[in-house]
Amino acid sequence: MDSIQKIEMIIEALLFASGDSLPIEKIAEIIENDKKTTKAIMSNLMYKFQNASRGIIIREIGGAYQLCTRPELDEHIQQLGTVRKKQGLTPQAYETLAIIAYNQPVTRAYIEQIRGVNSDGVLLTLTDRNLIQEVGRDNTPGKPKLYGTTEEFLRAFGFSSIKELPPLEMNEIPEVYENVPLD
Amino acid sequence: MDSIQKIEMIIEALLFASGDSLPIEKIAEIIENDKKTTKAIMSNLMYKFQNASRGIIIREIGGAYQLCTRPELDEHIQQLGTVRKKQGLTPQAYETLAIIAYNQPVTRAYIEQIRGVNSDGVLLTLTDRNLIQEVGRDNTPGKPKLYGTTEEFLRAFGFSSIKELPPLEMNEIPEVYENVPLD
Amino acid sequence: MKSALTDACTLKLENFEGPFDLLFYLIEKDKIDIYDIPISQITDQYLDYLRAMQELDLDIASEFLVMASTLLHIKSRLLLPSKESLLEGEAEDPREELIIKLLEYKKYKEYSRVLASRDEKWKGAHYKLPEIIPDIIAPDELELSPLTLRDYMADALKRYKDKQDDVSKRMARILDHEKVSLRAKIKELLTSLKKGVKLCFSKCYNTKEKSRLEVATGFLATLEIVRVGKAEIDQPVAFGEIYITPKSVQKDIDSVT
Repeated sequence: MDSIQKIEMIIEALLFASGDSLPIEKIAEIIENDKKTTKAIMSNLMYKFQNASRGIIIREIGGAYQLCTRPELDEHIQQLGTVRKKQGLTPQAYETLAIIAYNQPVTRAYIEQIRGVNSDGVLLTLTDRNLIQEVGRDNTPGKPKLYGTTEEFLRAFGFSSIKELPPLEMNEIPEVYENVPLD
Repeated sequence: MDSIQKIEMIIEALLFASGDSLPIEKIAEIIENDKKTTKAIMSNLMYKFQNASRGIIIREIGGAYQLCTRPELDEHIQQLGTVRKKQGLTPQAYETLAIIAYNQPVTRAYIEQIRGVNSDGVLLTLTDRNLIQEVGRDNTPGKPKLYGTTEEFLRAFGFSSIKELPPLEMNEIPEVYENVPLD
Repeated sequence: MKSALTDACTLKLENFEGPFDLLFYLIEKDKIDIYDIPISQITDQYLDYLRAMQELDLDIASEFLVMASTLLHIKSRLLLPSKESLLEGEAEDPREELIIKLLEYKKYKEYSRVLASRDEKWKGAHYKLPEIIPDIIAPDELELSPLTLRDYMADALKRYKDKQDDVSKRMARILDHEKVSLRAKIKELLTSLKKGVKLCFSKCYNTKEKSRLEVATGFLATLEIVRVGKAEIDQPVAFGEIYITPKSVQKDIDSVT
């Protein structure tokens, strides 16, 4: 088996050549290691990239890995003049995306109930931007579509998985006192 | 002006994001340095990449710079495009392989006597797949070829030696006489 | 009531996506405690906005109007305590449902801000196009199991054994058949009789030396020879010895065989 230095070199080359995100299984296969070991190697390598004076970092996106430039260097990269400034979303779109991200899979009716407003247009926009997708049908009358977030959502918002979403605050859940019988 | 570390980070990010080769003039403009200084910075950075355990290196092509993977890692990168299917053997091949493995070295006549069918084709397939090989000639009239298993056979089954074949039960082993006429 | 307030918020008007969005804005603007909304004040402000929208000829989505009526309904219930609350002494707060909905909405409003800031940050990350890597058809990887190999060996051997057993049974049958065929026995007897000697049946056929089948066939052969007139049998004592004597009249042997 190769030394860890050699393995790290191979991984960097693979990620560079791949461009797209590379599933951990494929990396494991190429470096001839099991998935668990590969995951440990990747975590260590991600840390190294993050903390060295590197212009590129490794991102984990839904069980796959991808190289990208350090986001804070954006102003310099914009000077290349070749990269298009990405358009942000409207507050309504962020709001809808938040509801979907935290509750997926959800129906349009659920989203509209929380937002208090028709959400057809914004769902279309989010689907067009590949941030959400249909993930099935609900098992209720009318079999409404269910929406969930995409891998592109994770990439765009810097999450490695949906589990990384900031936790929901608990203080809004009403307290329930059970009637404890006294004897 | 930025520190040299920051400049190196910016250059790495620029080269990565640009994809193409980047002329020295463009780099100099973005890092806000003169061409001569920029060239010195680039030479130093190229040296660093070349000598660190990096999977990617910087190449200079006619006054422009480009990131590329280290050429000696090519064989690993090729594997990105490789799709490996796992495949088993046909029952005929398995059976023939079993007869050879448990009785080696054996002649074709012996195999055919047990199998009761012509085994030319399957012997060819097994030889092609490097699971069996000729290991000599029998000392009987006609000097027929003797077959045995290969190193690849051991590797494919995960044996360290042929002694590791799973044992057969006693009642499974009939007496086999060679040259018993069968009609 | 076309006021400074109306003017200040004209630009903002179009940005309210829905009634919750507007209500939430009003609550945040005056730093109102969401758990104790002064319904009267909020309702007035809310209606002001709707009027401003009307003045600007903006289409007011039906959701805004539904919320307006909800607010007015809550306001009236607060002013007129219900019968139940008079009887029970304690009633459900008419604002409760609205508060729960607003709290739910607030939660996602906050998350949407988190998402927006993350988006802003990660928009700065740039990716790279994949290199062109040719597809390679890899030699198939074999997936083999030692136990399967063993099983195939056992099966092949069992099949071989079964076939061997089958073959030897068949051989035995053929050999038996050959030995005891009636035709063979007749020929055998005739050969002996041709020498002109009297045969003793028990000497020719006894179960100690021959199989039962052979003895029985021998007996049948004897009867056949007698029937065609080539021999005579004689049993002087009941259950005693049977003697076979050739007949002097010669007939064609082939006619019986």
